[in-house]
Amino acid sequence: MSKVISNERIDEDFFLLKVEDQKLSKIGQFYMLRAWDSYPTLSRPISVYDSDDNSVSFLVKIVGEGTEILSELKKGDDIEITGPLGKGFPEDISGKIALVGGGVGIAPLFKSAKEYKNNPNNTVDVYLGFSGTPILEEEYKKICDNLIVNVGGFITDDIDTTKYDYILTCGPEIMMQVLYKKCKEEKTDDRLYVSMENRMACGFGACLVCTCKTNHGNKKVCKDGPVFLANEVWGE
Amino acid sequence: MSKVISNERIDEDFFLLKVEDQKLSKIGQFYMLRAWDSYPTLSRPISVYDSDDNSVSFLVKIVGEGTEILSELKKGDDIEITGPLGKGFPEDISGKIALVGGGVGIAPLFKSAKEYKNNPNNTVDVYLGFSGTPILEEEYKKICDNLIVNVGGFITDDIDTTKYDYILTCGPEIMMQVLYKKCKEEKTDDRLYVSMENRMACGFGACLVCTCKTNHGNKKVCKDGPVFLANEVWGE
Amino acid sequence: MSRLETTFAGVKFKNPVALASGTCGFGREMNEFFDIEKLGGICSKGLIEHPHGGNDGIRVWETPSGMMNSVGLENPGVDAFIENDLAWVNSKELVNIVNLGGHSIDDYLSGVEKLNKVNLDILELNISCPNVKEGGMNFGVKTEAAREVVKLIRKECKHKLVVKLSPNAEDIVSLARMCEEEGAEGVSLTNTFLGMAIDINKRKPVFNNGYAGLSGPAIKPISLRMVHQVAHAVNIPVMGLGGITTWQDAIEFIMAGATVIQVGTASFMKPDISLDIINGMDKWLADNGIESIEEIRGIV
Amino acid sequence: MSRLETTFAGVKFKNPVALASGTCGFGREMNEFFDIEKLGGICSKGLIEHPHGGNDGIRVWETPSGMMNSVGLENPGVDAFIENDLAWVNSKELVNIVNLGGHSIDDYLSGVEKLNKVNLDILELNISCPNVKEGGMNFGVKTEAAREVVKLIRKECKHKLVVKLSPNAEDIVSLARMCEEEGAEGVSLTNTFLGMAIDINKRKPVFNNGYAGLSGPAIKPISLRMVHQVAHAVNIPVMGLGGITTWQDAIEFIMAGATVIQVGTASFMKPDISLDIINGMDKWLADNGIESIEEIRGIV
Ligand SMILES: Cc1cc2nc3c(=O)[nH]c(=O)nc-3n(C[C@H](O)[C@H](O)[C@H](O)COP(=O)(O)OP(=O)(O)OC[C@H]3O[C@@H](n4cnc5c(N)ncnc54)[C@H](O)[C@@H]3O)c2cc1C
Ligand SMILES: Cc1cc2nc3c(=O)[nH]c(=O)nc-3n(C[C@H](O)[C@H](O)[C@H](O)COP(=O)(O)OP(=O)(O)OC[C@H]3O[C@@H](n4cnc5c(N)ncnc54)[C@H](O)[C@@H]3O)c2cc1C
Ligand SMILES: Cc1cc2nc3c(=O)[nH]c(=O)nc-3n(C[C@H](O)[C@H](O)[C@H](O)COP(=O)(O)O)c2cc1C
Ligand SMILES: Cc1cc2nc3c(=O)[nH]c(=O)nc-3n(C[C@H](O)[C@H](O)[C@H](O)COP(=O)(O)O)c2cc1C
Ligand code: FES
Ligand code: FES
Repeated sequence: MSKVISNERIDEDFFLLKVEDQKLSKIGQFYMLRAWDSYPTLSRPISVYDSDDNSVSFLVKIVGEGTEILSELKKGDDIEITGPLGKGFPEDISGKIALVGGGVGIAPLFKSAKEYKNNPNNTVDVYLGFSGTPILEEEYKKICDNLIVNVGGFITDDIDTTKYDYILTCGPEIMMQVLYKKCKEEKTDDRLYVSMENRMACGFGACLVCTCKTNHGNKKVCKDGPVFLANEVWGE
Repeated sequence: MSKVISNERIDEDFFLLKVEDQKLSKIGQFYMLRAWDSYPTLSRPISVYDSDDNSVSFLVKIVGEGTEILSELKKGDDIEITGPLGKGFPEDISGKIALVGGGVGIAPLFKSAKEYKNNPNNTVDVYLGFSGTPILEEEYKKICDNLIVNVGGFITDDIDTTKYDYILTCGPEIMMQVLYKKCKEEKTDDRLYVSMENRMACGFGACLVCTCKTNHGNKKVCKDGPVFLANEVWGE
Repeated sequence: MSRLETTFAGVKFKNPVALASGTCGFGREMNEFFDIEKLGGICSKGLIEHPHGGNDGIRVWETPSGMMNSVGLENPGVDAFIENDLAWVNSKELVNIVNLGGHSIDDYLSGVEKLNKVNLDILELNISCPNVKEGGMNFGVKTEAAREVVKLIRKECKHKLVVKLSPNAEDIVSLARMCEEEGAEGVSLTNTFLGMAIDINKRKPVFNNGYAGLSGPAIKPISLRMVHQVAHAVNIPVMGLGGITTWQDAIEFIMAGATVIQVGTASFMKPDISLDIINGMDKWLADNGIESIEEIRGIV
Repeated sequence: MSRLETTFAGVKFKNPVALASGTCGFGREMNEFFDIEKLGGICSKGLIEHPHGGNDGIRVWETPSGMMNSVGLENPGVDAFIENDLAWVNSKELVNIVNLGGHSIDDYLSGVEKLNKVNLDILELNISCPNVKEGGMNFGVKTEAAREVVKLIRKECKHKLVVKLSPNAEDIVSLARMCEEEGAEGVSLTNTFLGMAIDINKRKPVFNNGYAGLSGPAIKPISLRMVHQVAHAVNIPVMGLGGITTWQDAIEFIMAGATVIQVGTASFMKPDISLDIINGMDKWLADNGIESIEEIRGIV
């Protein structure tokens, strides 16, 4: 059981939840969150937004019963966080890196951008697409070389994929697929990593409900992913 | 939907919950309380502890999941209160009245004592029995002529039932039955009223799960009671 | 609200939402909370020909997202119902469904005989009561045993007949087909699921009867599946119920093939929850440009 | 912890708590969260003779106090299991229960043949898989159809055989009796309940298969009732499961007659919830001066 350090409402839909935690997470990993006893049944998978030696933070969008309960947590409340889980973004990469997020899919990109920037040879551009009011622009601006924000349009229109050595994306599946198509056209699909979303039960590889078909056979999004090479998932 | 005005923790086990409400309740009535959506399934029956033109208060003991949730409510929180329900203590009585409560069964006696005291001809003695630390002694002292408190023993030992015209009781069934036996011996059982407790689903007479056998046939604790003449329930 | 209007076996419902038997008395108590004429229909508490005191001991037990009950058909008897309540329900503008149970064929027959003499809209035959003669086994478990009851009642009963099916039946689809074959105007399902709870400190079942009937949101996925199976297997209309709590649940049951849905346990959460369900359905139909609920019935 | 020790069909369990098939992989992932040797036993993910990719589309759907799954027996095949996982599980001090499924009698037979050549403690035969040849109807629904499978497997299988019963069976008691007659060493129940969910906006079932298996606290009252019925009808030991989430639930199943209990869905709430259950049971026994769990088995 962990304790909530703070819970900050960003706007009607989003909140930033900070929880006591000493575990070290890797970029693109997630936790299973649970701030209730036996109802609702399942815990909720939420990506690491940020973390330090004593805490982990989550950027969460309220969509249903579980995220609603999480949004009401207050400092000092108990929360069960199981993790970090999964295989996240590639770590030891260097060069020109683009991070492309849509909606709450921007969450795992924050810590990722920060870590990539730790290598002075890297340039890190962050592309964020929002359908409604954009959030956390200032925060993302600080941790990357260039921040490109698109509101109401297609963030995928704003990127020249050929400029990058690595392109990492997280967001609605439809957005990621458009980006993949674009990369195919621009022959950059070999450098595209996608963070997949799927409904989960265990979150740690034991139940096989989160399977994602890849061209290396069935993979577990929770254990083998959530991050995959786009070609592995959508390639022939 | 009503709003919580205040929620005051009395000790580890008890709290006083005050809710906005303009409905007029009669002494010994109860409400069905619910501060959650669909889980747990059933609402919780709780007696009126006190009320005024704009509020109703409940004295609640934490025993399980539902009362635990209620205990965590804060000022301004939403709560569904259905009621007032049931048939409470007799209203237009006068004379010497004893109110005998055990444990959280003391709750409905507070407002009852106050109302009986509105008639200057009445004398109202309150007997409270506690197995653990007594609560609210000062409050009860103010609203009656004599307050008798018993801790760890049998409050039923402390009463001479022949002194009273009316004896009203609420508490653990075993306590009420001991009192009934005593009244039988002292030939005062005709003036003893008991507030029965039973598991409920609807709380308003529609489902028949709260049936109590009486010598006038099956009665619904929620609708025909919770208050009955003791002889009706336990008499031959 | 005409987009919610529907017809069940020739009986017009202003909307497809009825209250389930045993969860709304005979309607009077509900009417203190809201105008029951806003409902499509109401099913009476299960009646038996003669008055019955019901079961002893604990009668209700909460379970995760559900509850178990062991009321045991406590009821005032058909005569008392006719004398005290029937006229009142008939005076209300909604479909009056009378639920009839019985512990023996004779019970059923004499109940039907009495009800034949009065007005009501639909008779809902509850064949899930334990059959005292056959050692407590429900009439509604085995298709061929149930056929005997349904055949007889169908012959005697002058009202529209809807048979209420138990989810504890060995084969609920064959049971429903049998009802169709025997001339029932419709079926309703599901009744409660046989469940159990044990008081570990007393080392005894919670209920004197050992088992009791499980209802509420917990059972919804199973009831919905059964309604889907049955609605696709018979040509008579289906009343769907079992755990319906939200308007979304109700739409699911309609899409699965139910013509009318019933709300039971959910009324204990909020006495007028059925109105929320009616309003929610109506709004959803409007928002989706659906002119009649019948357009979506059985489309899944 | 000797008061929790129990024997199931001659196999010693250090405590009566096992993890349920399909909810704990082959144990490795669980072992990252806690030492699985603290468990009484573990059931493998359901194997089929040949690898199987499982179902397409949504595979999990949350329901009130439950969940539905439609994994569809995705599994690496018996050979891969033997090659990659079996030795590891056997190296652990706990009862190794291997769960075997099949879509045809041949599937079952060739699975058993392969497993006959290796060591394991108990073979749990899942007869609830849809039988492809018979149009998707489960082997485990009708007693006489199931008898065919059980008879054959019993003859071939050199391991202790526990048959896992489906709550969707027409008559679970007769099914269990049949297993006893055919020489199974035990039965386990329940598997998941067939349920349904509909996506009202898409106007389609949530699951590609239409129906899926309901598990979790929601079903506990029904599973407990079935375990009680079966345990009182047969003389072979019973593994009880279905919605067990707390140590109180576990005690209820034991009192109803289960010798061993299995924890499934609850592990998704908290990976090591089974340890809470073990510790809670042990403490309760101690507090109540009960020297062996076997004293309370079946006392209700
Ligand atoms: C690896 C991973 C990382 C994620 N990271 C984040 C994040 O950082 N921030 C964030 O806001 N959201 C994130 N999500 C999505 C988040 O898990 C869902 O929005 C959340 O589970 C919804 O729960 P709910 O109770 O509010 O909604 P409900 O609709 O009530 O949930 C019902 C059930 O469906 C599941 N579910 C519903 N939507 C989704 C979804 N989009 N993905 C997976 N399961 C879903 C729930 O987990 C639950 O079991 C992530 C999902 C995955 C798989
Ligand atoms: C008419 C009436 C008036 C009451 N007045 C008060 C009061 O003023 N203050 C107070 O603290 N308590 C009162 N009670 C008892 C109170 O209803 C229960 O303590 C409460 O329902 C327990 O809920 P839970 O979720 O905390 O416990 P759980 O044990 O988790 O409840 C599980 C289920 O059992 C029912 N239940 C459990 N204990 C009781 C009980 N003793 N009586 C009835 N149902 C029970 C619950 O309502 C629920 O349906 C009253 C009961 C009745 C019938
Ligand atoms: C307290 C209670 C009493 C019931 N009594 C009857 C009855 O008399 N006759 C009947 O056919 N069904 C009876 N039922 C079953 C309901 O009508 C309904 O079939 C079942 O509860 C499932 O629906 P639900 O989950 O919406 O409650 C009763 C249910 C409850 C909860
Ligand atoms: C995701 C999932 C996968 C399952 N896979 C299998 C399986 O492969 N073989 C099997 O016999 N049962 C399988 N089951 C059923 C469980 O073993 C168990 O019987 C059922 O879930 C009821 O128990 P529970 O409510 O504790 O989960 C599975 C259940 C779940 C939830
Ligand atoms: S969620 Fe269980 S294996 Fe991925
Ligand atoms: S609780 Fe429903 S009749 Fe009393």
